[in-house]
This record gives sequence, C-alpha cells and structure tokens, in this order.
Amino acid sequence: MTAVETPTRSLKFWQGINQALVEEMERDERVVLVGEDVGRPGGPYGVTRGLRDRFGDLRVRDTPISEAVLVGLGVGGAAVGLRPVVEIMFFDFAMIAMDQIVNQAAKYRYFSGASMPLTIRTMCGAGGPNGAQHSQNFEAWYCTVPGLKVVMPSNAADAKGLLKSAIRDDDPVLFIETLGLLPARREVPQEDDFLLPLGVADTRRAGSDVTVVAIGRLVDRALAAAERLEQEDGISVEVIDPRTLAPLDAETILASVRRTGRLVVAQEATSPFSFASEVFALAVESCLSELKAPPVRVASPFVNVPTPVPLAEARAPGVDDVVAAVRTTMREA
Amino acid sequence: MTAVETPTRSLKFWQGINQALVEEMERDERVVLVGEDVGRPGGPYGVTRGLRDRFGDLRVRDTPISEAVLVGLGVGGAAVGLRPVVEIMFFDFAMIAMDQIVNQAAKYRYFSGASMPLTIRTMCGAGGPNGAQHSQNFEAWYCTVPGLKVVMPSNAADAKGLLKSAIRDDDPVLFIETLGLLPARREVPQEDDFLLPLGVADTRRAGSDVTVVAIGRLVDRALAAAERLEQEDGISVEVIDPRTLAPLDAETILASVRRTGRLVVAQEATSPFSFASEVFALAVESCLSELKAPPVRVASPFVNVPTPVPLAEARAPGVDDVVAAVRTTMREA
Amino acid sequence: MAELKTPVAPATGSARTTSRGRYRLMRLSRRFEETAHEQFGDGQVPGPLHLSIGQEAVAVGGCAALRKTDAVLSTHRGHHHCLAKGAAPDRLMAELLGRTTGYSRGRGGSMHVAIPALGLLGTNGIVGGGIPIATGAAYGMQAQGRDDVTVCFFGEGATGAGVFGEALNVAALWRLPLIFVCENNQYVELTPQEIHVAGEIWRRGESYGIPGVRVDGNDVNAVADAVGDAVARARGGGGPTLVEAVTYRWFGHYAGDRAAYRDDDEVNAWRANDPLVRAGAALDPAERAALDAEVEKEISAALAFAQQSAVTGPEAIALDHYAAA
Amino acid sequence: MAELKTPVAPATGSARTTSRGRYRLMRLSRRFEETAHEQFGDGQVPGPLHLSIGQEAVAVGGCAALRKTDAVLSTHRGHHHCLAKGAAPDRLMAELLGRTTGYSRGRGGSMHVAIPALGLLGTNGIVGGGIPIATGAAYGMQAQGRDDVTVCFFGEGATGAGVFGEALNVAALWRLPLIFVCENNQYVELTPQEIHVAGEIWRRGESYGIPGVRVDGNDVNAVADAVGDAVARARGGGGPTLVEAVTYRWFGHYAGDRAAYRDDDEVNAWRANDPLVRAGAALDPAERAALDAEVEKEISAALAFAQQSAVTGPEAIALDHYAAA
Ligand SMILES: Cc1ncc(C[n+]2csc(CCOP(=O)(O)OP(=O)(O)O)c2C)c(N)n1
Ligand SMILES: Cc1ncc(C[n+]2csc(CCOP(=O)(O)OP(=O)(O)O)c2C)c(N)n1
Ligand SMILES: [Mg+2]
Ligand SMILES: [Mg+2]
Repeated sequence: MTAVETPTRSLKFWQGINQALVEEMERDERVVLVGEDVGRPGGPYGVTRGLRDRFGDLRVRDTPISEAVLVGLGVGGAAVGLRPVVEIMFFDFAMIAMDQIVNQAAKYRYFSGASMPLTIRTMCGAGGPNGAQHSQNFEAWYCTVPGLKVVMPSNAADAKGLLKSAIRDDDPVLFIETLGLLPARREVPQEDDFLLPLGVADTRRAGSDVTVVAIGRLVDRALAAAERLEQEDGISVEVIDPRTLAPLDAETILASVRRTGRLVVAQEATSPFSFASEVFALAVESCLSELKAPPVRVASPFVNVPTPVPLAEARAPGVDDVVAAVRTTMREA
Repeated sequence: MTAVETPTRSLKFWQGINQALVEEMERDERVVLVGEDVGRPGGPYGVTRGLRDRFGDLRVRDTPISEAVLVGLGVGGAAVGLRPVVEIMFFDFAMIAMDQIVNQAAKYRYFSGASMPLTIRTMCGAGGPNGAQHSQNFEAWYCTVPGLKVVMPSNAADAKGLLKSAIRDDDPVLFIETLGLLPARREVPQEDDFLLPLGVADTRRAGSDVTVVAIGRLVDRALAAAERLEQEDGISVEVIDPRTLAPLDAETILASVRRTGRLVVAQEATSPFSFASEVFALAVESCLSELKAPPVRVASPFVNVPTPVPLAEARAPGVDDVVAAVRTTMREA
Repeated sequence: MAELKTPVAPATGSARTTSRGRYRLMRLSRRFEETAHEQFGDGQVPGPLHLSIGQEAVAVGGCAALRKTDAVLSTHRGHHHCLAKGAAPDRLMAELLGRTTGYSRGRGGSMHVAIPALGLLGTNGIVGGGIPIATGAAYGMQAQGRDDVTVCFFGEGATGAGVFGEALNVAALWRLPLIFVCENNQYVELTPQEIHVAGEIWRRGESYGIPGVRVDGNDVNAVADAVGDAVARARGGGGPTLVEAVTYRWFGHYAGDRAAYRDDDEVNAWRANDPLVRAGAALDPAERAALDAEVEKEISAALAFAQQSAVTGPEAIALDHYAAA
Repeated sequence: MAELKTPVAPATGSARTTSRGRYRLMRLSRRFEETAHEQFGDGQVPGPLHLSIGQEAVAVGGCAALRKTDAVLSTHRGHHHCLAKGAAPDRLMAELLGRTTGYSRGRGGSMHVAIPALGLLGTNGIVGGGIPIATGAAYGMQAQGRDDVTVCFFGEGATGAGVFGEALNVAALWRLPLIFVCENNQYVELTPQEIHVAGEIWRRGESYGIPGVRVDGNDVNAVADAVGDAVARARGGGGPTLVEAVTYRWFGHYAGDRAAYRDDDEVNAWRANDPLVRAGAALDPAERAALDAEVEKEISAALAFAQQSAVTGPEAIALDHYAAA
C-alpha cells in the first residue's frame, strides 16, 4: 500500500497506534481519549504513553473500572460534539459494555439520523500469559451488528493509517488491536497525513495457486508460510489481509479465490461461527464452480485459552498449520 | 421424533415451556426460577404463569432489573447446589449479562472441574412491535463460546423436551425461545417424562432434491415452502431443524447435503457472520464435490428491526423467500 | 476545545418558567398521550405505548431550567420528556403512528426517539441504557468548556441496573454537570417497587458525596425548584445531583396492560392528586380555558399532520445505518 | 429442598479463631507469596502474579468465622483468600507453577482457581466478576434453607463496576447471607484510588439499608471481629453487611510492576505497619518461632511438591469443557 517515494520509519505496532492518536488529537480538538490507565500510566502496555502530558487530563482521562459507562462516555460525548476514542483494556471486557456498543452506539444514527463518531479501541488475543478471560477473540460477534464497523489491523502501518481513518469516520468503529503484535515492527509511512481507507483489503502477497485470507496475528504467520511453501513446494500463495472485517471487502477476497480456486482462512479465534465461517460462506455462494478443493480453516481449537504461554502458543495456530492447510488444499480434488 | 403410541396434546409453544418448568420443578427441588416478572405476573408474556403459586417465592423469584447479577444468581446458585433456570426477558438484554455468561458460567468447569447446571432462558426475534432493541437474533455469538450449549427450539414439543433436558444438563445451556412462536400450537407428547436429547437435529421432512436447514421461526416457514415446492414444482425438499445450535449436529446436516447436493439455510437473523455462515462453511469443507449448486442464505437484511409489525414482517424472511431460494438452487449448475 | 457544534441558545424562556408555561406544557403532554392512547385503541399505533399520564410534572419541572444546548436522556416512557425538551407534537405523533414524517421516519416508535438538535439524546428501549450516555454527554460538555448540563431521567426500576452506580461514581469523581432525575412512579413493569428497590433512592448518592433530594413529583414547581437548583449548581461547576421525584403512573405499564396487580383505591387516590390539576390551580380559570383551547388546537393539528403523512413503508427500513460514503 | 450437596461441616476451629491460628495462616500466606515471587523471578511462574503481601489480615480475618460449607468469592489477587479458605499450599503452588497437580491442572494460574469442595468459588480475572456469583451463592444458601453464608472479597477498584450496586440492592432486598468485604489497598492497577472512588466505600450500603463498617485491614482481629459480627448476623437471617478493610499492597499491581507511581515514604510507612508483625506481637516469641518453622516446612514441601509435579502439557488444554457424555 505504501507509495515508493514516501519516507518510512520502522515502528512497533503500539507506536503506530500512539502516533495516530497524537496526530488526530493535534489535528482536531474534539478528539479525546478515555479509558482505564490510559492517562498518567500511559496504558497497561504503554500504548498511550505521553498523551496525557501532551493533551491534558480532560482530553486524556483515566476512568474507574466501569466499562459500560466508559463506552457511554464515548456515546454521549460523541452526541454532544466530541469525537471520542474509548479504550477497553482487554477485548474480553467489552462484553461488559455490550449494550452500549450494540444497542446504543450502533443504533444511534438509525434512531436519530445523526452521526456517532466514536472509536472503541481494545486489545485481543492470546499473546501473553493472561489466561482464559484476557485472551479471547470474539471479533465475529461485532460483525453481526448493523451500524457498527470493525477494524483489525495486523501491523504498525495499517494500525496507524486505519486508526486515523476510524477516528475521522462518522460511524462507530470497533478497533481491535492484537496483544501478540504490540512489539512487532514494520515500516510506517511518515508523510503528513497517512490515512488508509476502512473497508479495503490489502493483498499482502500476490500468488496464483491458493488464496490465504488471514487476520490479526495470523497475517505474519501466513506470509511466513507462503515463503516456505514457495521454496519447499513451489506453491504460489496469495495472502490477503482484509484489515476491516465489517464491512468486509468481499470483492478482493472473491476475485482472488476465483483465480486460485483454493482458499485457506487463518485466524487466532476458534473455528465455529467465526470470521472464517463467513469467508467460506461468501466463497461457496459466489465461487462454487471455481473451487478446486475444499477450503480449510486454520484456527484455534474450540477450547479456552490456557494461561502459560507455551500452552497458549500450542493452542494458537502457527506457520506450520498454515503450511499444512495450504498443502491440503493442493492435494485435494 | 414422537413415537406413534404416545398420547399427545395440542399445546402452544409457551405452554410447552411452562409444562417443562412445572415438571422439572416437581421432580427436583434444586430447580429454581429467577427473573424479571417471572413470579406473580407469570412473565411478561405469561410463559411462567402459575409457577410462583405452586412453588413459592423462594423458588420462583422476581428480581430487580439487574441482568448481570441475575445471571450471577444462576452461576452462584448452581455452584452451591441448585439447578437454576434464569430468565432474561428479551435476548437483547443478555448482552448486559454477557460477562457472567461467557467469562463466568461457561468457564466454571474449566477452572474448577465442577458442574455448572445452569439454564438461561430468553426470548428472541422480531415477532412483535418491539423494535430494534427488543428483537435481535444474536444466537451465533453464543455458539462461539467453549463450555456453553445453545438450544433454539422451533415448536412446543421440542421446547418442552429440550428444556427438560437443558435443566438436567450439567453444563450451562442458553435456551432461546422465539417470541413469534409463543402462540404456535403443536402436538406435544404427554408421556411421563418427555425428554429430547440436546445436540440432535430433527429431520422434519424428508426430501431428495434440496436440503433446507431452518431454525426458530423459519422452520414452519420452510415446511410450508417445502409443501408449496412439492406441489408447484415437484421439488422434493428435506427440512432439517438442528434445534441445538451448539454443539451442532453437523452429521445429520451434512449427510443430507451429500444426498441432495443443494443447501438453503433459513433464519430470522441477519446474514453476515451468522448461523447460516457456519452451516455453509461446514458444507463446503465436507461436501464440496457433492454440491450441485451454490447454497443460498435466507435471512433478514442487514439492517435494524423496525418497530411496526408490517415493517418487521417485511424485513423478516418468509415462505416466499424460502421458495425462491430453493428454486435458485435448482436452477443453478 | 474546538468550536461548539451547537451554539449556545438562550434559555427557552417563559414556556417553562411561568405557571402558564408549565401548565400548558403539561396539558400538551397529557392531551398528546390521551390522543395517542385513543389512536392505539383504534389500532393506529404500530408499536408499544408507555404512557406517562400522571407524571407530567416530573418532565416539565425537570426541563424547566434547560436550554436547547442542554441534553436530556429519556426512557421507554418518554413522551413527556420529549415534549418538555421541545419536540414538536406533530412529528412525535407521526413517529408513534408510523409515518414518514416521524422523528425516526416512523420506524422506531416511542422508545427510539432522538432529536440531537434539541438536545434530546434519546428515549430508550433498554432500562438504564440512557444513563451511561448521559454521563458521556455531561463529560462532553465539561471537556468542551461549555456551561451546559445534562438531565438524565430514569425510572425507579432502573436504579437496579449496574450502570446507575457506575454513573454516580464517575459523575461524582469528575464533578460532571449531570442531574440524575429518578421518576419514581411506584411500579416497575408488572411488579411494585418494593420488589425492586431496597432502601431509599434519593440517598443513593450520599456515599459518593452527591447531594440528593426527594420531591413531590406531582408538584411541577417543586420539581422545577429542585432540579433548577441542581442545574444551577451543575452549570457553576458544582457537580451532579440526584433528585427522586415521587409520582404515579395512572395506566398500565404499556397500553393494553390492565394493571390488575394494583387496587383501585390506590389508583384513585393518585388520580385525585393530579399534577395537571395542581398546576392549573395557579391559573385563573379563564386563562386556563384559553390555554386548553390552544393545546387542543395544537394536538388536533398534530394528529392531522400525522394522519395525513404517508405510512412508512419497507423502503425506509434500510436507511440511516451508516454515513453516506 | 433436596438434600444438600455438601454436608454442613463443623466450624474450622482453632486455625482461624486463635491468635496462633491467625498468625500461622497469615505467615503461611506471606511465605507462600514470597516463595511464588521468587519463583516468578526465576521464570518459573508461567502466568501473572498479583501479590497480596501486606493484605493478609483481610483474608485471614475475613475467613475466620467461616465453615467449609460457607462460600468465598475472590479476585485476581487471591492467594491469601484461597489459603484462608483452606486451599492446600502445595496444589496452589503447583497451579502457579503450571503443573498438572494444580487446582486447575496448571492451566489457569492464580486468577482462575476455584475449589468448590472448599467453598472457594473462584478467584477471577474479571474485576467485579465474582460479585454476581457471590450474590447467587448467598441466594442458593437461602433457598436451600442452609445457615451458611458467602463472603465476597473485592478491591476498591471493583466498586466502580456496575455489578457492585446491583448486588447491594439484591442482597438488601432479599436479606441475603452475604458479606461484602472491600479490600481497599489504595491502588487500582496503576492509579491511586482517588481516580476510582468517590466518597466513602463503607457507606455505599447505607441507602440500601445495609450496615457498613470500615476497619483497620492490617489488624487481623479487627477484621475478624467486624466480619464475624456480619457472619453471625447473616447466619441468623439478618442479611448482608458491607465491610471496608483499609490496607495496602506492598508490591506493584503484578509481579514485574515496579510501582513507580507511588513514593517510597508511603510504602515504607505501610511496611512499618505490617499486619503479620502485628498479629505476631500477640504471641510469645518462642511460640512464634515454632510456628514460623512449621510454616517454613509447609512451604518447602509445597514448593517441592509443585516442582516435582509434571509440567502441564498441551494435552491438558482440551479437558474440562463439558460434562462427560
Ligand atoms: C435492560 C432491560 N431489562 C428489562 C427490560 C424490560 N422492561 C421494560 S420497562 C421495564 C420496567 C421499568 O421500570 P421503571 O424503570 O420503574 O420505569 P417505568 O416503566 O416505571 O417508567 C422493564 C423491566 C428492559 N427494557 N431493559
Ligand atoms: C472488568 C475488568 N476491567 C479491567 C480489568 C483490568 N484490571 C485488572 S486488576 C485491575 C485493578 C483492580 O483494582 P482493585 O479492585 O482495587 O484490586 P487490587 O488490584 O488493588 O487488588 C484492573 C483495572 C479487569 N481485569 N477486568
Ligand atoms: Mg417505575
Ligand atoms: Mg486496590
């Protein structure tokens, strides 16, 4: 996505988020940030560091542990003219604010005709020793909600460009960061105003044999798998990162599947009723005759996330799983 | 499912629920019922009438409007030896108790090794003039949760037999009733102890050309569509009601799809990331080579539920939609 | 902060501050709902109808000190709040009757009215759903340096919802310009408040350092005074207040509920304590009659407007889900 | 009601009611956590560790009057509650070290310990998550006609969560045998309690009619007395009580947090007010030394047990999701 001439800088994922927040708060005084530990502590993982000193404690506000009211701060704030960014520390805690997200924020325009420029940031995934209540990947739930947009970046550059767009968007956006990616580096364009559009997938790697649609932490793993498959098997893998899950850029995915005839979807979430299910559904609805082999899901087994990192990692799908899935699609039919 | 010799009685859906509650509370003193208006008022739609008089106000208990603690009453009650049935008035309000359902009840066995015999009853769907916050169908969310079971009966007999099984089950069960079905009648076996197993689909109608998997309010509509298709087009439609959504009886569905090669999934929920997505995913994973045509989803459009019944009904999929979908699958390759 | 989205308007003036004005608004609300109730009886209201008849003083008194740029959050039982905050009876009636000219195109009905331009941030189908939003609106006003305030109406049943305690705490901590107005009408759906409320609601804020007061919710001036004091304090940076206004709903929970769970004596005693009659007593009968006639005209016009508007059809269902691209 | 699942056990006796017993349990908790902390430093704890060092008196005093059939709900910071309710140090240590012999097979770590047979219904990764469960446990006891009680521990940060208010209301309405014990250790993750708590926690129950008391949380006897009174009242059908125990966490929020957000003077003043030292002062030094030696043995044995147990492997991940069919 990066134009060749733009200067870039290597940033960690969290730094991309931090830059986006700084830039948007500089640009527009209506942008505020509220959440637990976002202020003086700079976030439990340091993502928001420096913001409170820069923008003051009315615009960067530490809240009590009150997730429902926390999202309400965003909904009501947006209704009276702010463009709030609300941070829910772990994605698992978003459940506590579910009514405000689904029944209030997402329906505000439908009821009133007015904008609801609210961004809800949160952090998902089994990327640390945090256990079954701090590691879940329920992104698919939110994709069922009319009125809501769902973004899930896989790297520092996308995180920055998409968060800036989310903040400027006039609809509520759930912006899901991935714990396991926070320290991952990528070159990030440093142009004045680096924006990436919501709803547009990124074909991270072109290929002709198999389409791998990957999200979150599985994108890098899918890219690594693609390299390996190219070298070891001579299989040409296309890797697509949709980046926005709702609305989903089905066209890009389906065009690729039509060309390759083979589909793998890779995600950290468990398999049933997940993102992968929807992509498979779209594919079979639209490209049945082009499918050369049954698609394969690469996902976590349908069990809770264990606390010890070795177990959590054993549960999470890895490069090997993507490789195996692609090989399966090549063998079949 | 009903053995020929069993005497039956015509009951409304809500009466099936009521009978199940009465029988299980008679049978086992550990069964209690808590919820808003479940006691003296007998439920906002009369589903629980008579229970409080029969079992007293410690076992049938009206609660304040405190959905999170309401589910907690069930979790904690189950942990100290009850087998609670918790009623959440509308499915939309379950969001407020999401943490207790997903992070607490569903994980209790994983953490402790102990049983969590909790049944959560609620009522879904756009079957009345209740609008966008009282009509939603988010059953797919709960099917992503390891440790939880999800049941969604489509008629009085299944409602009764499955609710009795849910109450006796040692895992937490989300039992989703459908507002639009409450007055619908069906013959219900009146044997002593009519139980239906969780996790077993019911093939409501045998057929050889197309498999229609329908849930909730769409089952009757699918059956009506099947009649019409038989008569008007000579198409033989098999109608399967999975009844339990998690764990899903994939075998029954897939065996049918393998025979017919054609699949329609019909539901009241909207389409993206829904029950239908998962069924399509299972079908394309397992029966790609048998599929003769792209499967078709019959679902509500991806918009909020309007309040006026004519609009809500215009939005909900009907018999015509199922008919059209089946015809589409017959036309295509 | 950046410039305000809505410029600060002058206080709405006599409509809410004089006895005439208060009586007129209460009468408007009463007649609006009676008319809607009749329409419901005639099968013309394609949604649920939660009547606030008997509770008008809480809404009119509760909004008496408000400007257009102040915010109000309402509930499933909110026609009186809407009208008191300035909603046009014709468009509101059109909404109830499912007409294209309704505030939500006739798709939402009475639980889903939101008119941001008037500071009415929503009635709500979720009990307690408005409380976090009210907290956010008050925070937004504070963060923007405005001296506007938010009034959050909710029933006594909503005090059982967790968001109430969360909001009291945040409002107290941040000294938000937020007035919690609990409209205690004694019933919560089909059960009496004793099933729902332990102790005393007006004292719920004490341990947070939030002043609380209980007022006669059938006395519009008492409500206006209590909420007015709280509004003045909030505008001055003095933080939130909790007001419990004790009143009664004359009808069932929704139109159609016969309310067999309460006895006639109770209902009759409260009907004899009619807030509208009490408000009217301050006026001279001729003046009152003139106002009544005015209101009658306004209501007839509203009904006619609604009835002459097109019934909302399925083509409206899909609108207003996302910003135009 | 049907027969009880767990028969009523006699009070646990001297372990919690004598000065010796209390000191010993506090010492056990202290040494348990110091040992776990060392293990953490050595990279042997494959999960987060929230230490309760400095807060032992709240757990030991809070459980002093409890039987095995009484229930306790704990938090993310719950080793002391677990041990005070009777958890075996060896299996608890094994859980922290990720061993197959741990209470949750070593998969859960310190935030996911639940030992229903001991009435310990769970530590919890969700702040406030145990509060509704505690309400349900108390309801279950009441509905079964038992005279057991539930003690719900939570931090002052959890008072910001909506479930707290919901539970106060339900517990008061139903006169549940439930004791809310707020363990106010002055910090909430990385911020001081001033960011989180408006007013006074011990008074949160007043407006519900729930008695409240604030005690010195570093005085095990004071805590035991306050909670003991509440337990006695609850057993007798007198309903819930709210106890705020004021204490301090000596270490950071989690092992690894240097807690740079607070100053050394504050920390040192609280360390000088060590609840363990205070509890030990009641004993004669020789007796204390003997107890310390006993505890040392128990801790060494616990650590050895854990270390000799097999590390939990991936084969355990899938277990315990559903009842065996
Ligand atoms: C979260 C939630 N739970 C339950 C309901 C169902 N419900 C609608 S109104 C109502 C009673 C509300 O009582 P109260 O707050 O006293 O307001 P009132 O109806 O008396 O005006 C209930 C339980 C709901 N709409 N939302
Ligand atoms: C619902 C929820 N929100 C946020 C968190 C993150 N979190 C974990 S512990 C904690 C602080 C809890 O403070 P307190 O209740 O005072 O307990 P303490 O840590 O002091 O023992 C927070 C915010 C969480 N685990 N759950
Ligand atoms: Mg009420
Ligand atoms: Mg604390």
